[in-house]
This record gives sequence, C-alpha cells and structure tokens, in this order.
Amino acid sequence: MALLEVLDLQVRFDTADGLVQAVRGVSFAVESGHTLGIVGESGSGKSVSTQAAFGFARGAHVSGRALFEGRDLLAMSDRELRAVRGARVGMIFQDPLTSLHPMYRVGWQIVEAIRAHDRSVTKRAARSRAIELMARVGIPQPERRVDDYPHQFSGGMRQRVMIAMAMALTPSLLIADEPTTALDPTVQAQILELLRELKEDFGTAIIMITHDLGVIAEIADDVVVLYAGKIMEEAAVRDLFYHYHHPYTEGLMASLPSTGVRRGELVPIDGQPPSPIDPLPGCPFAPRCRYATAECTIEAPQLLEIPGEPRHRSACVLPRERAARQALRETRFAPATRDMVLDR
Amino acid sequence: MLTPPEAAAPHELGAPSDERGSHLSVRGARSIEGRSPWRLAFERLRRDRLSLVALGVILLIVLVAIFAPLIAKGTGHGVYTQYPTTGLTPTGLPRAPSSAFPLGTDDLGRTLLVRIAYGARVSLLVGVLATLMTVTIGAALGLVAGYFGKLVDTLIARAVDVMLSIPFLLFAIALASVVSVTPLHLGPLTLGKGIPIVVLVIGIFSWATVARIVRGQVIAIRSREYIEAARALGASSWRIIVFDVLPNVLPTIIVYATLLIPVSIVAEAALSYLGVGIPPPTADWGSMIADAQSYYQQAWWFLTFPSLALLMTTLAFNILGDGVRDAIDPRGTPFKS
Amino acid sequence: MLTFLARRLALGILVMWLVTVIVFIIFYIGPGSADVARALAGRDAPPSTVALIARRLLLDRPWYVQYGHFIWELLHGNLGFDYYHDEPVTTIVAQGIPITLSLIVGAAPIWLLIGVLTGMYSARHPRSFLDRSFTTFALAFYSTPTFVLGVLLILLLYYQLTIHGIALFPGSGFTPLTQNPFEWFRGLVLPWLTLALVAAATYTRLTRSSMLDVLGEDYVRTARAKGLSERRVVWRHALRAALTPILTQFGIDVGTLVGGTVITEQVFGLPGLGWTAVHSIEQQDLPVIIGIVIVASAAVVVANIVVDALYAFVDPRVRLH
Amino acid sequence: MTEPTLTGGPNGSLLKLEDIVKHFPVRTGSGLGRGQREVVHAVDGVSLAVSRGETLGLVGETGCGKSTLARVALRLLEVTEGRVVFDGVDLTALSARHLRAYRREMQMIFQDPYGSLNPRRRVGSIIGEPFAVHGVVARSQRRQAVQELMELVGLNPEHYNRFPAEFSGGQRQRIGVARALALRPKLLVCDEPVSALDVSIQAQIVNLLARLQKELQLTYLFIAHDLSVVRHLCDRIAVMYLGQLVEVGPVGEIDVEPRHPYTEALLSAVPVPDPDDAARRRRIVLSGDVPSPIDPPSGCRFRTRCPRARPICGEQVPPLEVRAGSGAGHLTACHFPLEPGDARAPVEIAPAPLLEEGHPC
Repeated sequence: MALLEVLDLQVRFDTADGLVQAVRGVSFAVESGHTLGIVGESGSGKSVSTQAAFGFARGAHVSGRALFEGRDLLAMSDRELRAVRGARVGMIFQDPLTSLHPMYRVGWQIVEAIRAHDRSVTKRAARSRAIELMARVGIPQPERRVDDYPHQFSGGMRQRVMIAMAMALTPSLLIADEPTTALDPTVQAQILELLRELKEDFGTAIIMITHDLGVIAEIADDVVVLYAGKIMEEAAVRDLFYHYHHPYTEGLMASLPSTGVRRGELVPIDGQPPSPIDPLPGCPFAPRCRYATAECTIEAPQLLEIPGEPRHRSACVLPRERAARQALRETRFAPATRDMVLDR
Repeated sequence: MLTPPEAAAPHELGAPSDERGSHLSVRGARSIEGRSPWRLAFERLRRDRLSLVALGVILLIVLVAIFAPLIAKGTGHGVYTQYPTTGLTPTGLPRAPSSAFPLGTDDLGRTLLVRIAYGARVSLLVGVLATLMTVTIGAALGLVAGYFGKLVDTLIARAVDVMLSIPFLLFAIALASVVSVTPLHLGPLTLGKGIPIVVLVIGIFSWATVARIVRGQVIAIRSREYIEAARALGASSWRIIVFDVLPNVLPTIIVYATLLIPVSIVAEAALSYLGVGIPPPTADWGSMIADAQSYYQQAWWFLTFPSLALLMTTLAFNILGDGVRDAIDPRGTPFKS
Repeated sequence: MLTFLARRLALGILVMWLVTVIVFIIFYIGPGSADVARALAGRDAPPSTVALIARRLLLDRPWYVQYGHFIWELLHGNLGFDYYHDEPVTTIVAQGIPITLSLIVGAAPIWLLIGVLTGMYSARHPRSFLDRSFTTFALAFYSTPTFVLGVLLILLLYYQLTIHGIALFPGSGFTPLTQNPFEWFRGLVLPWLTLALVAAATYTRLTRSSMLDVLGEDYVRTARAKGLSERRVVWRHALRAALTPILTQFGIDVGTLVGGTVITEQVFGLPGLGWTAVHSIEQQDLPVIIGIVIVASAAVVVANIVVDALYAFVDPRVRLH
Repeated sequence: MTEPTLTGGPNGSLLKLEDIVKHFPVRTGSGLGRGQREVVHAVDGVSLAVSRGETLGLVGETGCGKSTLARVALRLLEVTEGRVVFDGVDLTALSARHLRAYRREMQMIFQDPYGSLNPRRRVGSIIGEPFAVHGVVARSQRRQAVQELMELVGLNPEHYNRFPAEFSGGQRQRIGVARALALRPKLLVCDEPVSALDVSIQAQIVNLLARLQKELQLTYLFIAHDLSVVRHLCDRIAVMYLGQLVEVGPVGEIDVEPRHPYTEALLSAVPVPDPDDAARRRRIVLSGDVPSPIDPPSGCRFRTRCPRARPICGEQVPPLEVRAGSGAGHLTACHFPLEPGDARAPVEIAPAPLLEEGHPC
C-alpha cells in the first residue's frame, strides 16, 4: 500500500474575479522511502495540491480523498490532522527566512516541534535532541548556534534549520515545496545532497515540489507533471526524461538550455498558460500544443497507461507506440522552419 | 533567484480575464483598450453598495450646504435671527421641534434647522480646505524626502518627529490664544479667529503624518526596478518623480485624503467646541454642541441634531474612505490613521 | 542595544529642543516684541505686571538672550510664572497631572483589551457575523467625535439613569485616589469609557489588519505544519509578531494623551492638564499654556523612547543590530 | 590588471572596465560617534572588456557583486575607484549632462518582470518613454515607432494602450526589452532577465535576445547566477566570487575545462535535467557559505571553501592571468589551478577543509 495516495483531488478558491480552479482532479501516490517529484510551472497547482491534502488551503473548497498511512486526511478532524502534521509528515518551504519565526531562537522552534507531539519529553531532552538534529543537518557548532535567531543564519543554514525541524520526529514523509528555489546554485547542491542522505538514513519518503527539471532528475524516483491543475504525465524518472509521451513534457524538455543544442535555438512553448478561472473544456495544453487537433479542444483526454511501461501514464491522444509517436514528431517538430509567432 | 511564487494565495490566481480570451478567436475591440488601475478601482467602488450610500449621504450634505440660504428662505428664518418670543419658551428655554421650527430652536431662540444647514458649510469648507493643505504640504515633503534622501530626508524626518511630538489640541489652543490677543500678519493676510486660522492650524499639524506615509511609500517605490530603468534612460529626477513615483503614491494619497476629511471636520468641531475655533455667531456644529451641553436635560433636540449631523458626516466620509481604500487596493490592510 | 538607546535619547533631546524653539517663536516672537509682555500677562493685567514681565524675561534684550534665558529656566525645571494666578506654572501643572494620569491609567488598558481582543477575533474569523459587527462598531466609534460620545454617555448613563433613580455615576467632578478610591473610580468610569471606546476602534482596526497580515506569513504556516494547536499558533506565533505595530501605536497614543485628554476633561469637568489649558485661554493666561505644551510634548518624546526600547526588547532583529 | 582581460575581440572593445572598485559604507552598531563605519566590498578591483558584437556572461552567486558591477558600468552607481570606458570615452569623468547622451548608447533589461514596469503607465507610454526623455521621435510619430518596437519583440502592437498588469511575466519581459531597444543602443546589460520566468517562457526570451542581437548588432553583458542559460547565449564567460573575478574565458573552455575550483563547483552544482548523467556525474559540494563582503578573507577569497587551498592562498592574492595549458583568452585567478582534464575525471568527493574556525553568518 502506498504511503500517501491522493485520489481525484479538486481544489477551488472563491475570488473576486471568479471561481479559481487550482487543482482539477489530481491523483498520485507516494511509496514509502521513495521520492515523488511534482513538477510544474507557476500556477500549475503543484503546491496547492499537497497543501490542500494536509489541510493548509484555508478557505478553499477541497474534494477528493487523500489516504495517508491508510487514513483519509480530508475526512480527519482538526485534532487528528494535527497529530499527523509535524509527527508523521514534515514540511519545508521555499523561503527559509520567512518560514522561521523571526522572534524566536531556532532551538526554541525545534524544541517546540518535538514537544508539540510528546509532552513527556523534557525541555532539556528536547534541547539536546535539537542540537543533535542541527549537527545532523550540517550546522557547525550547534551547541552555540541553537540559541541564535533565524536572521543570524545564512539562507542555506536557515533551510538546514527548517529541515532539522521537519525531521525532528523522523516523519515517514517529507514534503519539500521548492526548497532550493531561493538558494544559490552551490547552496542548492548542498541541500539536495542533504535531502538525499536523510532519505537514505531515515527511509523517509519525499515529495519534491519544484519547477526545475534538473532538481527532479537529481532526486526523484517518480515524477508527476502538472499543468493548469491537471496531471499531464506521470512516470518513473528515467521514463519521463527519455521516453516522455506528453507534448507538454516534450515542450519543457526542449525549452531547457542545458539539454537543448548549445548556441542553437531553444524551442520554447509558444503562448501563455491558461487562466485558472472558468477553464476551457478539453485538454488545457491544447492551445499551445503543436499536435493539437479539433478533438483536443472538445474533451480532455484521460490519463492512460502507456503499454509496456509500468507506472507511465499520459493524458494525451498521441499514439501510444513509440515508433508512431516518433514519426509524428518528425513531421510536426521542425524548429528551424518555425518563425517566431507573435506572443498574443 | 526569483521565481514567481506558486499561486497559493487565491488572489494571485486572478489573472486578467482577457488573457483567456487571447487563446480564443474572440478578441474584440474591448481587449485593445487597456483597463487602467484607476478604472478597475472605480468599477470596484461602483459595486460597493455601502460606499455608494455613503457617497449619497455626502452629496446630500453638500447640497444642503450649498442651498442653505434656500432652506433659510423656505423656513422664513434667518441664520442669525433670534426669535425671543416664538423661539423660546416663556422661561427662556429652547423650543422643541414643531412645524414652525422643524428641528427645534437653540438657547437664543434661533432655528436649528437653518443653523445646522449653515453649519455644514463650515464643516465641509474646513474639512476640504484643511485636507487639501495637509495633503499638498505632506505629499510634497514626503516625495522630496523619500526620493532624494540624505540631508533633505534627515531634515524633513526630524521636522516630522517634532510635529508628531506636539499635542495637536494643546498647540492649537495655544496658537488660537496668541492669535486672539494679537492677530497674525502673513503678508497681506491678517489671521484672526475664524476659518482661515482653523484651516491653517489643522493643516500645520496634520501634514507630518501624510509626509511620513508618503515618504515610506516613495522609499519603497524608489527601489523598484522601473525607477532604475527610468534612470538608465537618462530621465531627470523631476521627470521620474512626476511620471513614475507620483502616480504610484497617488492612490495612497487619495485614500488618506478621503480619510483625512472627517478627521479635519472633527478637529474643527472640537476646536469650536472648546471655544477656540469658529467664533460665534457663525453657525457651527462644534459650538452648537458646546452650547447645547448646558441644556441636555431640558432640550434633547438642541444636543441631538447637531451631534447627528456631525456624526453622519464623519461616518459617511469614513465609510467612503474605507470603500475607496478597498477599491484601490482590494487586499490592502485597513488604513491606520 | 545601549548605543541604540543612546541614539534614541539624543534624538529625543533634539526633538524637545526643536519644540522649545517653536514655542519660543510662537509666543515670544510671533506677537511682536511690543506685545509679548502684554500677551503673557493675562487679561486685564495692570501695566506694572506687564513691566515686571518685560524685565524678568529680558524682553528688552535681543531674541537670542531671551531664548537663552527661556531655555536656562526650563533646564532648571522652571516652566515660568503664572501672573494671573500669581503662582509658578509648575504648581498649576502639578495640580493637573494626577487627574490626567488617572484618565490615562484607566482608559488605556480598557481600549487595549477591547481593541486587541475584538481585532484578533475578527482576523481569525474574517467575514463572520461577529467580525462584521466588530468592524461596524469600530467604524461607528471611530467616526464619533470624543465630545459627542462623552456628551451622549452623560446623557444616557448619567442623566437617564439618575432620573430613573439609578445614580451609578456622577456627571462630572474628580475625587483624588488618595482621598477615596471608590469615588475616584466611580467618577472616572464615564470619562474612561469615552476615551477608551474611541481609541479601541482604532485598535480593533489595527489589530485586525496586523493579525490578518501575520496569519498569512510563512512562519505561521510552519507553525501549523508542526502540528501545533490553533490556539498556540495564534497566541504564541501570530500574536507575538502582530503585537509590534500595536505596541508602537499604544506607546504613542499614551504619550499623546498627556496633552490629548483636553476634550474629555472639558466634557466631564475634570480639572486636568487639558481643562487647565482651555480655561487659561479664557483668561488669556499664556504662561500656563506654554508650560502645559512643553510638559505634554515631553511626554510624547519619552513615550517614543520607551516604545523604541520596548520594540528592541520584543524584536531580536532590532536588538541584535 | 593584465592586458588580456582588457583586449576585446577583432572589432575592439565597446566597454572597458578598468580596476573597478565599489564600496558601500554601512553603519553597524551605530551611535554617538562610537558606531563603526564599515565597508561592504561589493566589487574589488575588476577589469573586464566587452567587445563589439559579443555576448559576455557575468556569472556568480548572490552578493558576488555582479549586479553592482553592471550598475557601475552604466553609471547608475558611481565607482569608488577605477574607470569605465565606453566607446573610447571615460564615463566616470562625464558630468551628469554629458552622460545623458551616452545613456542612449547603453541600456538595461531587468530581472523582475513585475517590478521593472511602472504599473500605472500604459505600455505605449512605457516603451515610448525613451523617446520622450531624449526627444528623438516627434510626438506624432511616437505611436508608430512604439508599435514597430512591439512588433520587433513579438508583442501585439494593438496592445499599445494596455497596462502591465494585463500581461504575463514573459510578455512583460518583452516590454522591458522593447523599452531598452527604443534608442537603438549599442550595449545591452541584461540583469538576470530570465531567472524569474518559467522554463517555457524563459526559452522564448532567450531566443528573442539571440535573434535581436543578430538583427541589431547588439553587444550584451549578460548577468546570471548559474551557467545553464549563459553558456547557451554567450561567447565568453566571466565568473565572479565575492567582488572579484576568478576566471574569464571563452564559453567552450570555461564550460568544458574550468581551471578555477570555484568555477568547477558552480558548474557541477547546477542540477542537470538528465537522470543518468546526474547519477554519473561527479558533484562538488562546497562546504559552508560565502564569507561576508564586509570582511573578505585575505589572499584568495575563495580559499575558505576551496578543497585545494594551501597556506599561500591566505597570503597572496592570485593574479588573474593565463595559466599554462589554457588558451590565450582564458584567465584564471588561482594559485593551484585545475589541470586541463581534471574537471572531467571522477575524483572522490572530499569535504572541503575549513581553514578558519567559525562560521560565516
């Protein structure tokens, strides 16, 4: 049984401009000890979906099911949900500066996380555990730094504090929401390395939410690609990078400067993502898709298995056989002949 | 590194609605003309029913102020005229509302309705003039201090500190008392008691807050990249202030001005209540309430109607001010005044 | 931390000095040299008094000598002499201070409590019925001029109750605390309410917005992610951060009130500083007004320094820089 | 500084930065005369030349001084020391009035597509602002000129009257490009123009910049914090660390055979979107953080995090020069540069020795 299984999750917000459909029927599963990468651009619903599952999307209409260790999170009372958060699930976020309370010492904040779920732990024991954790996540001189305030740490060190806090009670799942986006490349490498180590040591499953396919390639076992609140494709990481099916995934790959031809033209996806208010019927990617046909704008394709590739599913009507797909690709995908399209 | 935050907060998801239209072929003439932030704010305000009611009340008060002489003519009672026989009881007390005196009379047997109508003139005039003065001085100093920084900023910031340390009412009282002994001569202008000095006093004491708010905003705006872009283009400081900084502080200034009008009206009424504002016999709500205080046991109307007029006016302006603020910055925080 | 306070103190002294300059300009230069003595002497003062003032304040000397004299006396705690009452101004000010302080001491906790509690509730349950009620009341009280509210309270809670035989509160007057604590309290309830209800409105609005901002902060999300109870999230994490602007405002308000209870004192006939100032005008008794203005300004300056010290105490980012 | 950094390509250099120093005074502690006035060494002795028609990538992490250097180059900030020579003219010596004329020759594109456009002006007015400031296009022809620019950068000219809020991030960035191009500048400084954009949009803007360079013979100074976009667009790369250049050279050499350990670390730090490659790749994880620019380390500034550091690194500042084994235009500031071939060879990942106790905050 999967550690976390999200089924047909829908998240909607009421705004002044209308009903925002942030997540539209998303299902995915995380196995124990595995890393699931959720990748998508801004507004794709990648953060909202996990936050909603754990009761963070305040004021949102959430429906669907989110089975964590066999129990539905969305059906839990506040008290039950709190017992899960922090203890069974740890979370780290994009901006480690604003994610730590500026007015409390970091040690105090870690101690609070420990004692929130087990009052029997003495403050002294919790404190030495906090120091241990800080040492574990690579903070030098933890005995001294435990009494410092967040603003006295660098960005990378703050993220380490966040990780120490999230891992305090050795949760079975760590949700990392763009944990390296605000960090410099060399610090990002440190944090990714640390997450890999912790996963090995504690057997913690990780959900890595990111917009960076490089991070996904480095750390994920399985990947879910979100676009406009829907899953476009999901696969094991190698399948996704080497045998992607969905044109959106293809577009993302082609846009990347590091995989594209050096000094050549990158191949961007033309146009802009759709508005989340009153989404059009059909495949949300159809307006930007070079393979789109009239049928794509009428009905959204189902998320279906690719034959011969376990766990690989794609929501696109393109041929399921690789050869047929490749043939089509060659006829439609000729970047050199494409002129720049006005960005309307 | 700066990546747009994942749209967790619903308002961020609210993309302009015609972006969606751009994927369809229905791109009408409507999408070509941009929707200015001002027009969007105006449209939001138009949907805010409470604000519209407040606006209606304000318009009514303005009309009453403008047509006060007509009201006087209609009732047949002058604003200063005392009616010792019809307007006072045999024991010399004010008369209760009646067909002759719709809102009753005051302690001198004058008709309250007409005096309240005339009082609106003073309140609105002082409220608007004092606000204009405050906002002009405050915004100008705030802009200059915030944009140029350094010595100018230090000087203005200290001046603001001083002005905020001086208790307004006390100082207003002090100033009024000096003026009442020896009128102030400002060039051709002689300021004795009355509207000009009240406006001046309120203006002098309120600009500091405006300056401080504007300065804070300008400092925030100054660090925006569009200001740097303008500098990179070679635009002069004044051009940048007028075209890039001012339009972006203007919403704050407008919201603050709307909220400052009732504050000024109350300040004027308070000064008059204390006897250092508009001198009698000019009809003024503040001094009417002061006079009525001695008669609250015998003549409730004398106290009630001027109080209601004042309360309605300030309430209407405050509601409108809140509405304007919400319209200009839909997720803005309530204004601190 | 110490240098920070020293700098604030220096700034406070600078501000105080500028206040004296302004006072000097208004009272000693504004009226024109010929009229200063007459203005300070009070209404119907005999020419001998006017001459005495001119001599005492060195009015025949250049302005900077006069100013030096003025400052010199201030530094010695001498606020001047009240020729109308024939008493030092300090004596008169000293009589008013306990009354004004009594007003502040009672009103401040009331408005802080009402404002913060309603504001917090509103922020936690935005758009709920109670939130709407609180914000409506806040707007109403915020729009009510102090003297209108005071007079209304007298009318309802004093007059209406009294004529119906329930004499809960007196309509006016002040009993010193040392003389009779109960009477002191009874006499001040209505003035306290007057001051507090108007001020509380500001605090409801301020707390609500400040709290709403903080509840949207990332560290509040972190606190929830730790599995903390909502009560702990709100009281330990959110309120701690939301309190800073509230405390700032509170310090400033309390400081300003030393010279800002004028109207309440006037409405309820409490002879505090403000009342004294207003009545000094009727007698054109300027020295008293000068004295009160300086004392009240000093109170604001001191309150500002206290607020900044408190700020540094509450927020480690200020303290450690 | 040595001559090679200052020489441009065959067309000569358009922009020369000579020994640029930029210090920002900061007040710490502060107080009545007792506060120490400290100095942030944002840029400390950088010499660099940008040739006509080339794209020079300036790479480094937060706080390395790359943005400061760019702003000094445009004289949006005044230098503390050094000279900025543009097209043979010493900009640092020009009066504000004379400088205005040169503003037409060099423009900037900004990072934040939301902050770089005034939200209360219409797009037409934003793009037309350069014309208004310099009075170069008559008012009556401005609209047409602006619409031509919009067409050039791939915007719908009919959107002339719209406001920035009605555009998405990528479209806003195009507006910023159009504004920068209005005066037909020779030099365009791009300050992380794509790092705030989503990948698919990022590629649109990168392609746009590449196309415009070809069509308008532009020279780019392209600033970025990682190498992935830069190596795509640039001819040469300059790597900065803590206010100084550590390595400069042609993109092919820097990318393939970095000689400076920091460059190598930076290259290896950027995650590769290729799972097999990622698994195979030797990754250098630097320990610790960048030291404070208020009190930079003595000698080589990278030594506190450098796996190759030796005592001499703390004593002598390594000069930026051509090292044995590098091509003529490839300069490295390191006492113990990597040997060609080192970078690709798998080496054990050893935690870097901390040379100094304590930990930078």
